[in-house]
Amino acid sequence: MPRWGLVIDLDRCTGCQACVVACKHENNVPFSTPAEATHGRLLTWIHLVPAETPGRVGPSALPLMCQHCDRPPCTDVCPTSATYLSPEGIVAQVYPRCIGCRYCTNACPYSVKVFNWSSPEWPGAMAEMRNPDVSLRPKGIVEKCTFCHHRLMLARERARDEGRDLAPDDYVPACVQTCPAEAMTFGDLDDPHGAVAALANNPRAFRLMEELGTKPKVIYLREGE
Amino acid sequence: MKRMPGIVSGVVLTAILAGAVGSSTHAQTKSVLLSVELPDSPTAGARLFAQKSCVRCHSLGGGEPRVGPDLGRILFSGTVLDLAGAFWNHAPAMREKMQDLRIQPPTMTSGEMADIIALLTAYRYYITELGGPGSPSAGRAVFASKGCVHCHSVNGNAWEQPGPNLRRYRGRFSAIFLAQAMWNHGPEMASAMQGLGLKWPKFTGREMGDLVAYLQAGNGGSSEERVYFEPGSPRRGRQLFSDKRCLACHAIAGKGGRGGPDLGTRPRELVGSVASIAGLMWNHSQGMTAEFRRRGIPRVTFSGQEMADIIGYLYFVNYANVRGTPARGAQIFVDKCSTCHSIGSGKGIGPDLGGVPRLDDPIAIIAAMWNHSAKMEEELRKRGLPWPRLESGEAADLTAFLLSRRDTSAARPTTGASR
Amino acid sequence: MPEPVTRREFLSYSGAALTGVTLGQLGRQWLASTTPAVVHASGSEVWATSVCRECPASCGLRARMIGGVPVKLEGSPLCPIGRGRLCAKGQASLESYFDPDRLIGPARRVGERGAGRWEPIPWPKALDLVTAQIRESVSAGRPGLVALAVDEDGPPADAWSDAWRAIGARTFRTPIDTATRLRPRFEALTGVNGDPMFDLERASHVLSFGAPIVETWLSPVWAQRAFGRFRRGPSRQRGRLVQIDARRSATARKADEWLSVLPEHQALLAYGIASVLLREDRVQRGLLDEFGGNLREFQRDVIPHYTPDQVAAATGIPVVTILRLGRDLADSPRPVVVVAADANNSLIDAVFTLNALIGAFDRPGGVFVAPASIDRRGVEDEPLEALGDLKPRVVALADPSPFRTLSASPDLGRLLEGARFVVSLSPYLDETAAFADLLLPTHTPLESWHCAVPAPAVAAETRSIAMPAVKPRLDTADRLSLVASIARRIGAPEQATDEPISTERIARGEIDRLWRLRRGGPYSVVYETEWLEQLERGGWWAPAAESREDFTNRILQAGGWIDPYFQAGQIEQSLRERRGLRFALPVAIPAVPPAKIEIKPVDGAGRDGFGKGATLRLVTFTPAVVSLAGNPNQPVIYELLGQPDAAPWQPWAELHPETAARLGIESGHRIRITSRVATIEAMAVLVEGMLSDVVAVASVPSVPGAGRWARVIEGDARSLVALADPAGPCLVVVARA
Amino acid sequence: MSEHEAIVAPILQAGPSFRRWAAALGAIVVWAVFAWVWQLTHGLGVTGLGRPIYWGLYITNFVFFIGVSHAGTLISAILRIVHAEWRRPITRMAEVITVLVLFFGVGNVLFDLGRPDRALNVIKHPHFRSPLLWDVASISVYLTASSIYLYLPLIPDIAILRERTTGWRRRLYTRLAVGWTGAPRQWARLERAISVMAILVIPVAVSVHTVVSWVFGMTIQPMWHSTIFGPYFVVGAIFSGIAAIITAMVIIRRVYGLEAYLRPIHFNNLGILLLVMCCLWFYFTFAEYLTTWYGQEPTELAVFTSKMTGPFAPYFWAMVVACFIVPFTILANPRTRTVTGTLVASISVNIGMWLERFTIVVPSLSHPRAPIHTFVYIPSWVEWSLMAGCFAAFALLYMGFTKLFPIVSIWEQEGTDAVPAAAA
Amino acid sequence: MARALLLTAVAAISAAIWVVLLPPAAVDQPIPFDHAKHTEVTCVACHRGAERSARAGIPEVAACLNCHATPPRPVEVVLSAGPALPGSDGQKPTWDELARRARPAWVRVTRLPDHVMFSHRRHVTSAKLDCASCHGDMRARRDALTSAPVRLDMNACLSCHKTEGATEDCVACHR
Repeated sequence: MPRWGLVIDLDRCTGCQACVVACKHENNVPFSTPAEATHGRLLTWIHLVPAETPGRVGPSALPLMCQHCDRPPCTDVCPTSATYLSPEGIVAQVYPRCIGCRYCTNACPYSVKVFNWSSPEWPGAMAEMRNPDVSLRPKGIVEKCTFCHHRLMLARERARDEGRDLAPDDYVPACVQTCPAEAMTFGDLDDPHGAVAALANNPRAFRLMEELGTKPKVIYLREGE
Repeated sequence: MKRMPGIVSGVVLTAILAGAVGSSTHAQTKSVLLSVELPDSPTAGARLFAQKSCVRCHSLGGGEPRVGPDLGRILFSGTVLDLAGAFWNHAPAMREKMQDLRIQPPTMTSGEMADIIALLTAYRYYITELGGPGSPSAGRAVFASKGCVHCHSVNGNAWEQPGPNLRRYRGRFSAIFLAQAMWNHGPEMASAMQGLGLKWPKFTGREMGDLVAYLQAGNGGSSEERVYFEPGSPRRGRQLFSDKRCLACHAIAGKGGRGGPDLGTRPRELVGSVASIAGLMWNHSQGMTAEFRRRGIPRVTFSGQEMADIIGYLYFVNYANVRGTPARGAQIFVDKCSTCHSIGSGKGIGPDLGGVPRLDDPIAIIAAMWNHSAKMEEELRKRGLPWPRLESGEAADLTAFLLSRRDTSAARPTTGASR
Repeated sequence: MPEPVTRREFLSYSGAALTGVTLGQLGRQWLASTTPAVVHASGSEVWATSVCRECPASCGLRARMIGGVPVKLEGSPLCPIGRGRLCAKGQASLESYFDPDRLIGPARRVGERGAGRWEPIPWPKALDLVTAQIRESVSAGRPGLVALAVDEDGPPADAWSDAWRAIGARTFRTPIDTATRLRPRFEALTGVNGDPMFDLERASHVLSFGAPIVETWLSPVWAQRAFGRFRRGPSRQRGRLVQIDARRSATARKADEWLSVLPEHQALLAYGIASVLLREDRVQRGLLDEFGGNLREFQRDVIPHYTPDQVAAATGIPVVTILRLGRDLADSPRPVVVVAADANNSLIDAVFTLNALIGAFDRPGGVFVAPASIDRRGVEDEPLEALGDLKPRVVALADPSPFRTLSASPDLGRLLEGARFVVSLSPYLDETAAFADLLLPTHTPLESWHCAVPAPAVAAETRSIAMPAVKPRLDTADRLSLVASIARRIGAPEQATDEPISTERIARGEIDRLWRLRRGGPYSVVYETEWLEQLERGGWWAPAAESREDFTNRILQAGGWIDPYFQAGQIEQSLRERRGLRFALPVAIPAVPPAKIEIKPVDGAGRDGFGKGATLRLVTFTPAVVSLAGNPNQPVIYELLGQPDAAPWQPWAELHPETAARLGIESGHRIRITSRVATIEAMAVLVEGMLSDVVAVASVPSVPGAGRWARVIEGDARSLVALADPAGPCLVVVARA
Repeated sequence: MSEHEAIVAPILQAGPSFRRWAAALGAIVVWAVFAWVWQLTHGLGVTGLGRPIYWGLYITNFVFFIGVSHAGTLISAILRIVHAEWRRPITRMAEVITVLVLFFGVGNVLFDLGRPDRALNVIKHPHFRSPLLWDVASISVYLTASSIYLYLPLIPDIAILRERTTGWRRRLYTRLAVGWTGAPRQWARLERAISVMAILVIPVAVSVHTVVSWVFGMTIQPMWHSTIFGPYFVVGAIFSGIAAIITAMVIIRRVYGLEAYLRPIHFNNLGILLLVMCCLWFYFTFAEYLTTWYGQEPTELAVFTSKMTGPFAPYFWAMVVACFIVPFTILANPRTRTVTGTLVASISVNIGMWLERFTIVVPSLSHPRAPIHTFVYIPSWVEWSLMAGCFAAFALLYMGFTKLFPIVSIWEQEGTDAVPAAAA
Repeated sequence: MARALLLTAVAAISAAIWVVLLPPAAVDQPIPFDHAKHTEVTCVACHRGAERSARAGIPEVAACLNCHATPPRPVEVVLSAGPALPGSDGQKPTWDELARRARPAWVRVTRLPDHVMFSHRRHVTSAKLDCASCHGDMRARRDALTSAPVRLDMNACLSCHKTEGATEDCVACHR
């Protein structure tokens, strides 16, 4: 069974936010208003934060999304198992089971889980641009980055139809797909020949808040030599 | 059988015994000519190169470095079957890499194999610039020293000069265009040069390549005139070669007229770059014109595409002429294949090669070898046997042997066989 | 024994049950209404090819269509610019198509101009209206009619100008193409009449004078891919980037070294570096020896006047730093110096001079001439600056709004107010449409035909060509067809007889031309493009299609045409023809160094109505996500603003932490910035390493008349700059709001 | 019996003042119900919460109410076990607070849920590793236990009331008295049951607030991830609980004229208890903050600084004043440990403890580890309304209780001598 | 007091029953299609797409034309009762035209919640599931569906996934 992971090369990342838009459109994440945004109501599954990274003075822009920890602090605390670690290493959120207690959002040290403060709305015809592969989350529940899990499902179905195994390029999340600087690499961490596994062993690799023991599967490569 | 467009390597064992039909032992040591059909479109394999996932490991000159060697950088000097042998030898290493990258190992029909091999041949000969690209600055010197500057300008103000201003081709200039232009306008140029008191220049070595590079340099060309031509079809070229009466003077491997050199025996000269071929043609055009006049042959001109076809033919002349020695092939078979395969006796782990259908031409044999390599490797590993490598020339010998032992009547039509 | 049920009891129990059922039914209805049935687009999935028109890069797009509705935009994997990648703006353009505030059909102004009241009218009537006005204006004599557009490169853009000129209009265009702006200075030095192109990808050291490399430079997607490879190319050394920029831009953030230098001092620094190179003889001799031109005079002028000491005094950059910048540049194997497009001429001169000194011309990782640019038809439109005090009767405006793309524009508003009739051809109610008398809505990019020459980034000749991905959603028209039908009504001689022009016709015509060229081929995967290039390099060309029709279809399916063959050497060629470089001789360094602005607190309503605060020098910049964008009315774009440092949905102002501390401003505070002409509010962001006497304010298009999102933003920094006095630093007073 | 007429009288008659108060409180409750419906319809967006401050007033109230619930059961149980006879008049008041306030604790969690309609998922799909589930379990056990613990000693009193009333009241009391006749066997059983419950309820009560603290302590958020949160919360809970009893006692004493039962000695004793808890609380607080400060762990320090000198400093220092300085000054001095003195101290402690819960919940969330955009949390009108509604509903229900049942245990008052004799 | 309580309880219970227990209201289908008469064709012959896409199609009237040369009576009734199709110049459209252009307003009765990712292709083509296992035995239905023939819930999905050894990962179906 694969263990999906993502490597982000901060030396390549330019902070252009293409990934943010790709994620938003791909996953039907609703838009905010200025008032909502300043009030912490902006829903983003991936966004840029000014982070202090190893080997660099001053903050760099770092794309932050669910780190898909191997020991996620959020899944333990969920009283209803609405969030759990899937066998393929994706920290998933089961929307119809979530009761909206927001314990997981608080337990997450990365603050990457977001809560639907109100019913999602798309103005006018924009409702038509929603991706039919992804559900709409009603108000009152928690949502998060899923590594575009629906793409995995579709890719698997397609591969199966064609009578072959899933190839490494078949499944990439929307953010990785669009990254103009080619800073993101996605794949199976357990595949010793895969690009992700190789990059994960790069001397520049680090994980966010490793000291907390969360064992994230999003791996950053620091800037600099 | 249906015929697909593209190259056909209809194949024939012409099995011309070089020696007399003397004692059989004597005949065994003689080599036979394995004739492979000329490809029609040598670059058709380029698409297969991507389709069969070759491109995921190999690049064809340039691009990002990949796992496998850049095939455009390998200067391979052997026959087509040596190339096939190299293909065979790299199978185990390749399969390992493919497993790592989760690439399905491709299987090839003999037609596809022929296309790929033709591509690699064509590639070596005329897509990559043999010995590296020419030097524009050296070309500039050539342009001046050979007297081109007297008639042609590559800069703006050339209204007073007799030859066409080459500026409009700047950046888009091809050796084949040059070859065509120089060939077709040779007589006019000769007279113009005579008028100016210039002597007929000869091009040697890399001079022609440098000249092309010089004319190609820059990107200023606004010409909508056609300077590129389709990669020539050797098969069409063969037809042209006789239609344009080249055959009247030049022989190919002994067949053809006398007067000019036998082009089938001069492989080294004919696998140079297009520019150097153009140079050869230019250099001998004076003498040839004279010879034409003597024989009363009207002046021969080529359209650009015809020129491309002719040159393509000349490249591939040697592609089709491969010699193998059945006797040596028999020894190779005993050494490297007979553990599993037999011919005619029906025993062995692998199939009896006497009975396998459609193994009737060298390329089909190569393709079949390739396709069974995965299974074979597994068997070999089980038995702890090494991968049988085919050294230079061995592929040809083995093929010759196999074909000689097949139930192939020697009198097959030489061009009819097809996929 | 149970008591018998009385009638009264029976009735009341039944009543209760009935009430319960009624309430239950109401509850069911309420439940049903609170969980609305989700309606997604449904139907088969198709990927349609289109072209992104958010900036001049013209990347190839593919739109994921579900049942005919586009639900996602991705970069086309066949497009050589993006190779399947797409920037934030490009993706957001999907929102433009669905923009709920798009114009639904032609409309005529009712009420005051700019009041924003419109009345829908049918197309024929709208065309009659504009035709009548144009007739009058033409009879009134030149310049009765003026057409304004933003520079889009390509045959349709030329056809637009031709059509207008055919009916007697003067046409103006704003060049927004980065390379085009560099062109005159590049030509002055080298004599090449082409667009300079920087090979970032293969460079080993990039010294950037304010070039927004990772923001909006040339073609953003290409630039970012190139940056990624420059930084971490396959099996290559990590490239080093030094950014000279007044503020900490995104590029400065990515740089290995960032020096905060005001734009007006950057040329000094560049010449200072040139002087170091010359003095220490670290220049690359090859090109200079052969084509030195006036190098001797240049050397004589620069070495004594731009000594590191003098430059250091003027710019505040330490002498050692200047020396180091020069030496690092010279010591790297493949250095290149790049510059922002909106730089002043002397800086552009200095930058190309540096490139000449380090031998960056015509070499990998250096400066080339864009292949497409030499041969292209010169833009015959006048630059917008040439409008001057023109008082036309009729003004026609094209999308995107020329207002937005202009950093220092002449007073367009005055021009529009003076005109008797303004007609806007745009899908949106944008800045200029707000002034209009007649709105003729045009298709959005997804609904249009395209035939664009991408900005010079990829070293190949390219055309992005595509047919509409979707049917028009609203009652809109093709821009060229509109102009053509207007011209037809006027009776313009060339327009009347010919087959009516439209973008489709132009695009198909261009494909035919390309077919006749017999080189290049449709956009294709990397391997096939490489193969095509190899063939051409060898002098061969394999036709991509059997017939012209087949070729057309293939081009339209692939989304464009590319001739990947590129041979460097134009600069050398030109220098040989022209006999040498012509360095611009810099003016002498000012004797008195520009003094630092004293940060002095201003109390009360001081002179000129300035409020409480401190006087600082203003630097404005446009955040990458909004610059050049065709339609600002995209919610996601506003969500991206300011990140990662500031909050979304608002402009921000950058200050040195010490300056901020003196003014009692902390990160995140709202501050008020007042110039002589305007006041805006912004959110404070503190940036270590900035100049302490500078405030950098984000300029976000606030479009009062436009859609719901574009109008909520307040604080367009450009309004702070007095249009009447563009020269000299703009001083502003900054204080907490 | 007539000697306890003062206790029984308020049950049987309600004056205009009662009605006025009931109406006023009812109005607040109705308003709160409206606010809740508003929140249900529009989502939690109507609160002042946002990323990363996901918990605010509701959770503060939850912790506060659960804390106050330690007023009764725990105190009365402990006092009962150690045979502190002076407790007799105050046990019932305390226990009622416990039971009622627990409902509001739970209610606040429901307010806080994004999908209260799915609250039962906690039972349908429980995840046993979640401290929140432990919380659900311990609170329901505690609620059950303390309800029983409230009800058992009520039985004899209900029997008394049964004798004195007619109509629906009589029918109600008859049912609730479960056939109490005052037979010695019944007395013996009751005493046994009460003492068993008294012992049982103590660990449950301790567990409840420990588990509530673990909801925070189990996460790795700065200044939540603390080992002493369990005892710290329990101490704080008892602290606020005692303060709540004293406040209730003073009000009831004044309103119902129970000066005879609630004598200064009670206030003095409870005052001393409050003083002890005050010192304990201060000790824990000091220990908690000292270790944080000494550790200088950057993320913790950010929260710490925001409480000491940053935006949360007013709340923090107000808490220190209200929880320690004011009560300590008043209660340490016997002369000020009067009825009024303890009331002032108690009200101060209750406000202070509410602030303590607030400064535990909100500042940690306002300073997340990740460098994300944060904002200043200002509770919205909906949250304030619901909070006011909770207090009003609590007061209303408490008033209602006094109109149904004796707020001072009658039999225990007379039982000092009578009951053991009867039981014997 | 007691009586009031009792009445309230009665009302509450009736409301609860109404909300929770009663099935959703039956719907009217435009054409009373008789599945039982069509047992000779496979399901996917009309519900096209089930074997190759996520959704199973609802048949167009044009699908009838594959077998029926003339309109089946009920279809004719429905279509001729519908609004006149534009563009036919007042002439009565032919059956062929009608069939191609008419869009009967079928009412969907089998609905999946939005959060379920269910692919017909995966279940029909890859897993070789019989349509009846989820949709019930439609071959016996003589009338058009007025409500979902089988009420599927997650337990039904899960039990089948368990017995068939299919994935039980939540997000394999929850999207």
